[in-house]
Parts: sequence; C-alpha cells; structure tokens
Amino acid sequence: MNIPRIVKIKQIINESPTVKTFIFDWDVKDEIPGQFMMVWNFNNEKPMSISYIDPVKNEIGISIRNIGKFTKQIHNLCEGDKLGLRGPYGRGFHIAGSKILVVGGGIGMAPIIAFSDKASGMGIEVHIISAATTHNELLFNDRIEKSDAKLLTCTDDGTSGFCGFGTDLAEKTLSEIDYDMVICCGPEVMMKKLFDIVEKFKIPAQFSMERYMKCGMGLCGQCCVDNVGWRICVEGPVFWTDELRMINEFGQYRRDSSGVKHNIP
Amino acid sequence: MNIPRIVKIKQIINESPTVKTFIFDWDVKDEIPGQFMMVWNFNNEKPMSISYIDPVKNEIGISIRNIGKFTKQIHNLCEGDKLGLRGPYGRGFHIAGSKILVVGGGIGMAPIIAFSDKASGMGIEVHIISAATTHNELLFNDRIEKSDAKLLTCTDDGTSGFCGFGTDLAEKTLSEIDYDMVICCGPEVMMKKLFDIVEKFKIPAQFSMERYMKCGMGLCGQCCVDNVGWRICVEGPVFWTDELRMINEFGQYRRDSSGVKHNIP
Amino acid sequence: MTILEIELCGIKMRNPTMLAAGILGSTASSLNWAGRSGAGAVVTKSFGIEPNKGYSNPTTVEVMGGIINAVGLSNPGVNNFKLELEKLDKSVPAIASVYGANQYEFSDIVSKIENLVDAIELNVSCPHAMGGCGSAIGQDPNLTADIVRTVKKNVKIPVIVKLTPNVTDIVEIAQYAEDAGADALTLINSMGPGMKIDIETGIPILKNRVGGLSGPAIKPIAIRCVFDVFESVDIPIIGVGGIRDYKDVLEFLYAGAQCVQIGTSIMYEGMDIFTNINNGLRRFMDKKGYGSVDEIVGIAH
Amino acid sequence: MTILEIELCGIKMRNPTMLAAGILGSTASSLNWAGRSGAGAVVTKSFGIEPNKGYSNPTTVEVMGGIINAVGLSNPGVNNFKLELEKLDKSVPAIASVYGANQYEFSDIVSKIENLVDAIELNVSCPHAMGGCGSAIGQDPNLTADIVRTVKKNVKIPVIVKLTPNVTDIVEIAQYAEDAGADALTLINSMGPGMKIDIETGIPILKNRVGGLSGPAIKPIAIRCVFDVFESVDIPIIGVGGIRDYKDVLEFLYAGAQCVQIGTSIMYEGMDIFTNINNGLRRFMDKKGYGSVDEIVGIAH
Ligand SMILES: Cc1cc2nc3c(=O)[nH]c(=O)nc-3n(C[C@H](O)[C@H](O)[C@H](O)COP(=O)(O)OP(=O)(O)OC[C@H]3O[C@@H](n4cnc5c(N)ncnc54)[C@H](O)[C@@H]3O)c2cc1C
Ligand SMILES: Cc1cc2nc3c(=O)[nH]c(=O)nc-3n(C[C@H](O)[C@H](O)[C@H](O)COP(=O)(O)OP(=O)(O)OC[C@H]3O[C@@H](n4cnc5c(N)ncnc54)[C@H](O)[C@@H]3O)c2cc1C
Ligand SMILES: Cc1cc2nc3c(=O)[nH]c(=O)nc-3n(C[C@H](O)[C@H](O)[C@H](O)COP(=O)(O)O)c2cc1C
Ligand SMILES: Cc1cc2nc3c(=O)[nH]c(=O)nc-3n(C[C@H](O)[C@H](O)[C@H](O)COP(=O)(O)O)c2cc1C
Ligand code: FES
Ligand code: FES
Repeated sequence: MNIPRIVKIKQIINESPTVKTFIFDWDVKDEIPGQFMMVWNFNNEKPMSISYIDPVKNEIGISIRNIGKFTKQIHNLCEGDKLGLRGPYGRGFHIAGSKILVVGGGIGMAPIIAFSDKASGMGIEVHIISAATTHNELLFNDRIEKSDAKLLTCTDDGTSGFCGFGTDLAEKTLSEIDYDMVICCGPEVMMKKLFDIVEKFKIPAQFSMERYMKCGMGLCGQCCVDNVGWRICVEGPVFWTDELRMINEFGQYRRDSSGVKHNIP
Repeated sequence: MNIPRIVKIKQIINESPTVKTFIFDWDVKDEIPGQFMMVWNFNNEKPMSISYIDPVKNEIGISIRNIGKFTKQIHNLCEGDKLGLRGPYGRGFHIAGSKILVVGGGIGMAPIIAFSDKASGMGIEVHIISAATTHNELLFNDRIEKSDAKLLTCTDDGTSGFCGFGTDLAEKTLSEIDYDMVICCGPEVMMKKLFDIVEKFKIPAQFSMERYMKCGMGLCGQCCVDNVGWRICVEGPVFWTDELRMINEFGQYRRDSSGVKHNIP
Repeated sequence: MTILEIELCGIKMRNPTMLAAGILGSTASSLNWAGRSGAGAVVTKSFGIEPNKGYSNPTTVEVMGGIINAVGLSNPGVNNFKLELEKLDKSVPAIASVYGANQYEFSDIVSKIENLVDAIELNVSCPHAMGGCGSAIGQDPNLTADIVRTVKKNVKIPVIVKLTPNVTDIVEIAQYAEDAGADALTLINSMGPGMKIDIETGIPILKNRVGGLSGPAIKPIAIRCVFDVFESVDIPIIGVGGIRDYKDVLEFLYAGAQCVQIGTSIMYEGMDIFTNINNGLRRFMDKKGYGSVDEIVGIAH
Repeated sequence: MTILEIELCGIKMRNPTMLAAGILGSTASSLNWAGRSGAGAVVTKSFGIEPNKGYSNPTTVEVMGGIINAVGLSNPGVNNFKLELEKLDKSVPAIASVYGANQYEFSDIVSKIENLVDAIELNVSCPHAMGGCGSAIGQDPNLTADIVRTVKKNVKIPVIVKLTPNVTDIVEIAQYAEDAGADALTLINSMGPGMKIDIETGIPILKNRVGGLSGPAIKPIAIRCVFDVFESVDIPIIGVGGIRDYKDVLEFLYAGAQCVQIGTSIMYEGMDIFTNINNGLRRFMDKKGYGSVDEIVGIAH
C-alpha cells in the first residue's frame, strides 16, 4: 500500500561532510538495489535510493546528500527521530554475469553500494569505480573494503586514486579488463558519457535515472521521459542501454516540478 | 462478496403441486446443509435454503413453495431462465453422532433433504420424518429412497404413512429408538412442539429458524430475534436447543418487514 | 492506566464507540446485544411516526470497500418502537435516531420517547428516504435549522444532528445546525447515493436503483468532513464512516471527533468489532502514553 | 465480429476507453504511449495559462479502494504545453483538458491550442485547485454556464465539460452546462475532497491536507451520476471513476456513458489496462451477441 510507514531513525552514519546514511528497522521482503523509497519528513516527501539492505537484521538505509531545503531538514534529524517511508518503488538493477564493473558518481553511489554489497556477497566479482570531487567526499569506502568488491577511487582533484572523471577511469578499465556488465548511477552528464563508452565497448549496461517525482506510484506523470513516455518511478529508475536509447531526453534535458524543461548542463 | 451472481436455471424438478426445485451450476466450495441463498429474480430478493448440494457435478439447488407473489414469479420461470444468487449465508447444521433423527415439515424439508443426503452419504444412520398435509405434498421421497436414509412419512389426512402431526410421530419414534441427535426444520409451531419433546427426551437438537430478511448479510437487523438480539442470517438460521432457549420469541411471535410484531398462531 | 471513558453532552460513555443508526438496532434485543458486546453507546435504527416497510429487496449490495443500501428507513413506527425502548437494559447510553418530513413530525416523535433515551439523533441525512425525509432536509440549511430549533424547544435531553456529506458545503449546514441549538453533530451519513448495475442483465441491483454508500470506501470523506466542521463549530462531533479498526477511530479522533459510530464493518467483523477496537485503542494509548481519549481529540489541527 | 468503435461528438474512436486527465498526460510522450497501449483517445493533464508547480509533496496517498491526491494541477503552462501538443503522433484523438479562473482565461488558453487537438475538456471540477479554479466553478451552475458559453463562442472543436460530484445536485449543473452549449459531459472528477491522517503522528498526510478521492471506491457514485444525468440531458456522457476492468466499463455504458476514461487503476494495472479492458469488452460482447458499443449504452434505464 502506498502509505508512509512511520519509522524511527535507528542509526545515522556520517559518510562525508555532505552525506549521511540513515538506518531503519524494516521488514525486508524483496527490496532490490536500485529501487527507491519515498521519504516523508512530515513536511515534504522525496525519492531516495535504498543504499543498504540487510535481510537478516531486517534493516534498510538511505543515504542523503545535503543540497537543499528538504535534504537539510533530514540532515538535522537525530537518531530516534521519525520519518515516513513508503516503498520500495521502481525497477531495480538486474544481477547477471560473473564480473561486473559498477560506476558511481557522487550521491549516485547510494544504489551502487547496495548493488555491490549484494552482488559481491553472491560471489560475483565486482569492481567499483567510486568518483567524487575530492577524497573526503568518497562514499562508503569502509563498506566496500569490508566486502569482496574491489575499489577504484577517482577524484576530480586527485586527492585520492585516479585524478579525473570517473568516466575516464571507466574507459581505461574497460579497455584493460573484460566485464560481463556495467552498472552506473551518477550525475546525468557522467552517465551519458559512460553510456557512449559502453556503446563503444558493446557491453551490456544498466543506468539509474533521476527525474522530478511527485507520486512515486505511476500516476502523476511528473517523471515521464521523452520519447517513450515511461515513468521513471515505475518503468525505471534503472534502464538497460537498449531502453535508454529510446529515452532521447537522456543527457539532454529534464522537467521540473511544473513540467517545464531544463537543459542538462 | 455479497453480490448476486447470475445463473441459469439448469433444471426444474416438480416436487409436488406447490413445490419446485431449481438446479444451478455452482462452484461448490463449503456450502453446508442449513445454509441459505439470497435469490434475486430481478424484481425482489428473498432467502431460500439450499436443498441440494453436489460438490462433484458442481451443482446446487433450492426448493420453493409457491405461496405468494415472489415464489409464484419464480415458479413461472423455465429452464434456461436466469436468477441472481448470492450466498451461501448463515450457519448450517453441524453433523455429529452416528444415528440422527431428522424431522421436516412442509417446505422445511428443503434443508432437511440436503442434510440427510450428506449425513447418510457419510455413513451416518439417518431416519427422516417427512411431514405434509397430504401424500402428494410429501417432498423428496425419490431422493430419500435412493439414499441410505430411512423414510417415515406422515400426513395430516393419513393418505400416506403416519396419520397426524410430525411431532406426534417424532415423539413416538424417540420413545422407541435412541438417537444421538435431532435435526428439524418446519413451521415454527411444529418446531416449538418438537423443541419441547426433545427437551423431555434430553436429546441434543438443532432447529432451523426463519425470520423476515432484507440484507442477509448481518446489517439491517430485520432478522434479529429477542432476547439475545442475534441475527438469523448470520448467527442462525440453525440453532441448538441451548441457544433457542435464549431466543424467547421462538414459537411466540415474529416481526414483519417493517418490524411490527405478529404472534405465531 | 488508559481511560477510554468520555463524556458527550453530559452523557458518560465507557468508551468512544457507538453502534451507528440502522445497523441492527431496530429492537431492544439487538441494541442490548451491541451494548453487551462492548459498544460505549447505542443508536437505534431511525424511526418515524408510522410503521414503514421500506423498499423491496434487494436493499443492499456489496461494492469495493463497503456496500450500497436502500433499506428505506423501514421501522415499526414510534408507538411500536417505544415498546422496544422500554426494554433497553440501560447498560450503556441509548440514543434514539428519528426521522420525519417536517419539524412537527420530528417533535411529535421525540416527545413520545424522550424519557426513554439519553439523547436524540435527528436523521436529516438519509440519502434514500421517501416523502421529503432524510437528505431532502439535510441538504437545505434552513429546513435543517427549523427542525433543530423546534425539537430543541420541545425536549430536554441532548439533540444531535446527523448530517449528509452529499452537499456542496457541509460546514455551512453544520453551522446552521449549531446556531439552531444542536448539542452535537454526527458526521456522516452514507454517501452519494451510488448505484451498482448487474453486468449480465444491465439492471441496477438495488430495487430502489440507488442507495447510500457506506463502509471503508467513504472514510477519507468522513475524516475530511469531521476535520472541516471541527474548525467551524464549537459543539462536539461524533465521527462515522468506514471505521473498521482502532486506527480508523484514531483518525476520527485526530480530526476532531469526540467519539465514533460503527456501522458497515459489522458485516466484516461481527459484533466483536467493539471490543476489538477498544482493545486496540487501549494498547495504542498505553504505548503512546495518552491518559485519556480527550487528549487525542483534534490533534491533527 | 464485435465492433468497439464509437463516435463522440463526431470524433471517431477505435474503442470507448480514454486516458483520464491528470494521469500521466503532461507530455506528448506519455499521451502517445497511452495511445500505443490501446487507449481509444487521450486526455491531457489539465493546464492553465502560467506554469504551476502544484502543491508540495506528499501529493498522493493510497486509501481503501483508491487514492486521495492533491497534485494541485501542476503543469508547465499553455505555451510550453503547446509544444507538447505539437508532438502528438495523432494515432488516436487527443482532448486538451484546460483550467482557468474565469471565462477569459479559459478562452485565452483554448484559442492557443484549438488547432492541435480534437476536443477540449473544461476542468471546472478539480476538488483541490487554487485561486478559484476547479470545483469552485463547477459547484456553481451559473459560473459553469458562463465559461461554457464563452468558450463555445470562441472555438470550433467540441467542448466537453467535466463535472464534480461534490455538489448537492449534479443534474442541475449538467443541465446548465448543456444549455450553455456543451457538446458532451465528463462525469466525474475526483470526490470529496477526502483526508487521511497518519496514525503515529496525527498529521494529515497530504501536504494540502485534503485531496480528491479516486479509484474503485468512487465507482458507485460515478455510476449514479451518469445514470441520473443521462435521464436529464441529450448530449453524450463520458463516464469516469474507478474503472479497473471491462465489467466496470459495462456498468458505465449501461448507465448511459458513451465511452469512459480510466485513471487511478493505472496504478494497479499499468498501461496494459486499456488493451485488457478492450479485450474483455470484445469477449463479452461476442458472447452476448452485441454488435457495437452503442447497443449497450443506456440499457439500465
Ligand atoms: C529515483 C531517485 C533516487 C534518488 N536517490 C537519492 C539518494 O539516494 N540520495 C540523495 O541524496 N538524493 C537522491 N535523489 C535526489 C533527491 O530526491 C533530491 O535531490 C532531493 O529530494 C533534493 O531535495 P532538496 O529539497 O534538498 O533540494 P532542492 O533544492 O529542492 O532540489 C535540488 C534538486 O534536486 C532535484 N529534486 C528536487 N525535488 C525532487 C523530487 N521530488 N524528485 C526528484 N528530484 C528532485 C531537482 O533536480 C532539484 O533541482 C534521488 C532522486 C530520484 C528521482
Ligand atoms: C433462512 C430462510 C430459508 C428459507 N428457505 C425457504 C425454502 O427453502 N423454500 C421456500 O419456499 N421458502 C423458504 N423460505 C421462506 C421464503 O423466503 C418466503 O416464504 C418467501 O420469500 C415468501 O415469498 P412470497 O413473496 O412468495 O410470499 P409472501 O406472500 O410475500 O410472504 C409469505 C410469507 O413468507 C415470509 N416472507 C416473505 N418475505 C420474506 C423474506 N424476505 N424473508 C423471510 N421471510 C419472508 C413471511 O412470513 C410472509 O408472511 C426461507 C426463509 C428463510 C428466512
Ligand atoms: C444498512 C444500513 C442502514 C442504515 N440506516 C440508517 C438509519 O436508519 N439512520 C441513519 O441515520 N443512518 C443509517 N445508516 C447510515 C449509518 O448510520 C452510517 O452513517 C453510515 O453507514 C456510515 O458509517 P459506516 O461506514 O460505518 O457504515 C445506515 C447504513 C447502513 C449500511
Ligand atoms: C493523480 C491524479 C491527477 C488528476 N488530475 C486531474 C486533472 O489534471 N484534471 C482533471 O480534470 N482531472 C484530474 N484527475 C481526475 C481524474 O481525471 C478522474 O476524473 C478521477 O481520478 C476519477 O477517475 P479514476 O477513479 O479512474 O481515477 C486526477 C486524478 C488523479 C488520481
Ligand atoms: S512520480 Fe508520479 S508518475 Fe512517477
Ligand atoms: S437480514 Fe439483515 S441482518 Fe439479517
């Protein structure tokens, strides 16, 4: 049922100066990495990817970058405070292949880390390119190190790992190693670049998209994309490259809360 | 769901000059003898006991005495005509014991024959007292003869079997034979008499009551009985003697469609 | 310990649940049964001056989230009903629901039974009543006010007015009723009316073709009515519409209802619904540390 | 062979189902998608003169038998919407749903997009619109008639008026709309409004606190509205409210709707709902020997 369930914040993890992870008790059923929750702070309600799924402890987590009014309000909450969660929503990542390259940029690491934890836990060889502006904005390094996934960091300012864009590192890596599949979430410009790269390498890939969301349940049409009309909240947010080819606004523009188009820089 | 299901009359059996049985295809699940259906002829809707249950052929039947406007309209229908049925409703007869006396008077034989068919089919020894005004108003003789139940007929005018009231025959039989239980459906005066008789013999007994019904689903309160307030359509129509003792209007009075009380003659 | 007791217009109730009008309640027996089953108070089936057979069957049919009904206010008339009221066991407060075509009929009925009940509920809101009764009145603020005023002049016990949601502006009617002297409001009667048509035959299933929609399907509307009216009147509100469990009751209390009535869900849950709901309320209030129902009323505002 | 085609105000539709206003439909892409998915026609999200962000979230929440929503008519404004309408693939007829605060706004908008669509639907019935739009108009027969009259004077394509059930008498408004020149009526917009309150916190979940109730829960009311209005007007009726399968469509056709719109149930069934319903209709009509949809319309009367 599409009704917020009130949960207490069980734990808050400071992931970086701008990102916090919030952990909740949650009756985990078939939550899948790549799916998202609608998060209600009794004032507004916005979509957040599931960044953590523990089916044994029955916990889930979301990781939020403080970039505006809503995310700031949530950053100001303490353990024990309440939020309303409904979900999971959307179509998550398909897990397939035995060697997967995952590429996450900025807060796009949220669904990526959930995917990587699950896939590497299944014995799949997972290489993670984690990209951020600077070293202390790299997310989830601890969690990755605790897992069997291999971490390749990448910062714009070279303070950690590869110096430059994640997409450059990805291109380099793809030319050196054979992967069965690529998984990506990050700023749309980055995803668009990676899309072109995987097309070149002819590797199957999945990308997680973001669009303005209101209902999250496939009714309001706010998140529909051109030209196919699909709803990011139901048919997405994860798409295969084949599907992305039909979403021709990908990398080009996005609509705001009134539906007015804005170019993606 | 309490919504009429439209069914075709598959077969009509003339049981007597005043009674016809109507057979329908029906997805038999847990229909129990003693339960009733709400029967809609697209003009009115009234309760009718299930008189026939075949879980193999997936058929049920109801048997209707032509006594007024509604029952006449239904008697005028032909095979292939449609009716709306909803149900089954109410609490049916409990089957218990290995030797049961069942007593049916007039159209009260409808749930009785369904019970007797089921109980004797289970290997229980069933003796039926079937009472009617005259021999050609005796109902279901063929069906009883085909079953393992033993038939004792009884007519007011002596044209078949015992001459006199069913209750007199029942008293005689009960004094001669030991039964585990008595089951009864018939005019309320008859049931009241039998109630007194089984009380005397201290034999467990169940009686099927009738009261004016509107909703059949426990809301309108039209069928509630004094002093307990129970709904005949939900808590009944079948009651044990213990329960009947708490229904102190039993044998005394009944309410009509506006709730006005009328004495039972 | 959590206290479920409330007081409504000076009437003490051991808990905030009532049997709604017209669900059983035509006899003392069924009213007493509801009381024994845990209801904090009982409302009778609505009755009028004369015996009324109501509509022919089908009078009820199930729909998604409830039923539609056109029972048509069947009742044995005030003189017979009086005999029932005399047999009430008085274990819980009883409210007589009455209907009529005008203020004289209402006053006439009420004066005959005033001494037998704890309060009167004026049904000016039945969406399928005949002869100018029911919502034909409750959709007109002036007619409603006239009746309330006349009845108030003639009786000493509290007078509750039950309103229909089938109006453009329920707040207006509520204010008229309050100004006319109503002691409390019951919100809401069944909605619509609605219709269900049989697919095979194309025939509207209810004999009266249309009937009031009740049950969980109407709860959001009922909650909004209570919420809006709570902000505009000072008299207590009795919430009704679609309550099936204690959570639904909480919604009504939060919205501003002092207590609630339960109808259609008795079809799903049986008479145990009162006890189940009261247990649920007690558990919830204990957990949350609420001492009394009054603390909860209106907190959504 | 059964024919699902119908004609509505001279517009040919391959089947009697439409995408309802405000369910997706803000972009050419999603409208084209609905067309490709089997809808016989599509209605746009309602748009007005200026871009409108609508209400903050939560704008939707599920309730028994549907949802309540207060999206608040978010839309990019007529000038942006025009660019979308230009990209319609024209595979099925398109109807532009528009809203405004008065007849001048309505006319202004409509004149800008008249040449891009097959018909106009005037949304004078949104139960949660701001600034005097929506049901603030549709609850007043005269305001409604003024707008219809003015718009009709200014456009050549058919003008459909979408009415709110949240009035004391929908038949009256329907007749005013017809008299003012409406070519067809759409019945009904969402109901109420309704409210849902969170149990844990006591906070109304929708940011706007109240929102329109839609989905299967409102079907009985919608059917009754269509049935009643059918008996009182001569223009075609488009039925909407709670349709989830072909049986629901049949009920609307029986009640007098010429065709139907589908909204909330897309949440349950996805875009396949149109094809599924049309297949169901075809099977049913084949079995029953109906040759065309028109044979079914109004048979409940
Ligand atoms: C499927 C999906 C998953 C997401 N997962 C995460 C996540 O795991 N962590 C995280 O920090 N953020 C995530 N986001 C983005 C997040 O929803 C917004 O960034 C956040 O709501 C911004 O809120 P704000 O009020 O703080 O900032 P604002 O200043 O209001 O917005 C900043 C930008 O965020 C975007 N945004 C704002 N509101 C919404 C909305 N309702 N729906 C979509 N985008 C919006 C817009 O592009 C806007 O320009 C996700 C978005 C989507 C669609
Ligand atoms: C649980 C139950 C099971 C029944 N089973 C059968 C059965 O198997 N066969 C059968 O022929 N009859 C049965 N009846 C009785 C049957 O419902 C009525 O006799 C019949 O509806 C009378 O309809 P009428 O219009 O032809 O006669 P009317 O002249 O209208 O009524 C004759 C009498 O039937 C009774 N009656 C009428 N309407 C109703 C009603 N809605 N509910 C209850 N009683 C009513 C009243 O006592 C009335 O005086 C049953 C009744 C009940 C309550
Ligand atoms: C079968 C039935 C009969 C009703 N009869 C009456 C009545 O006589 N008087 C009245 O005021 N309301 C009557 N109502 C309305 C209920 O009291 C209540 O207001 C409505 O059903 C909404 O509550 P619910 O959803 O809990 O049923 C009746 C409702 C039903 C379902
Ligand atoms: C999320 C949502 C948005 C809606 N937006 C509009 C709208 O913009 N204009 C309009 O006329 N109706 C709007 N409606 C009402 C629907 O078009 C429809 O009349 C109503 O939902 C009943 O149909 P349904 O039960 O099939 O959803 C909206 C409904 C929903 C659920
Ligand atoms: S957010 Fe409403 S359809 Fe996707
Ligand atoms: S017939 Fe309505 S309660 Fe029994």
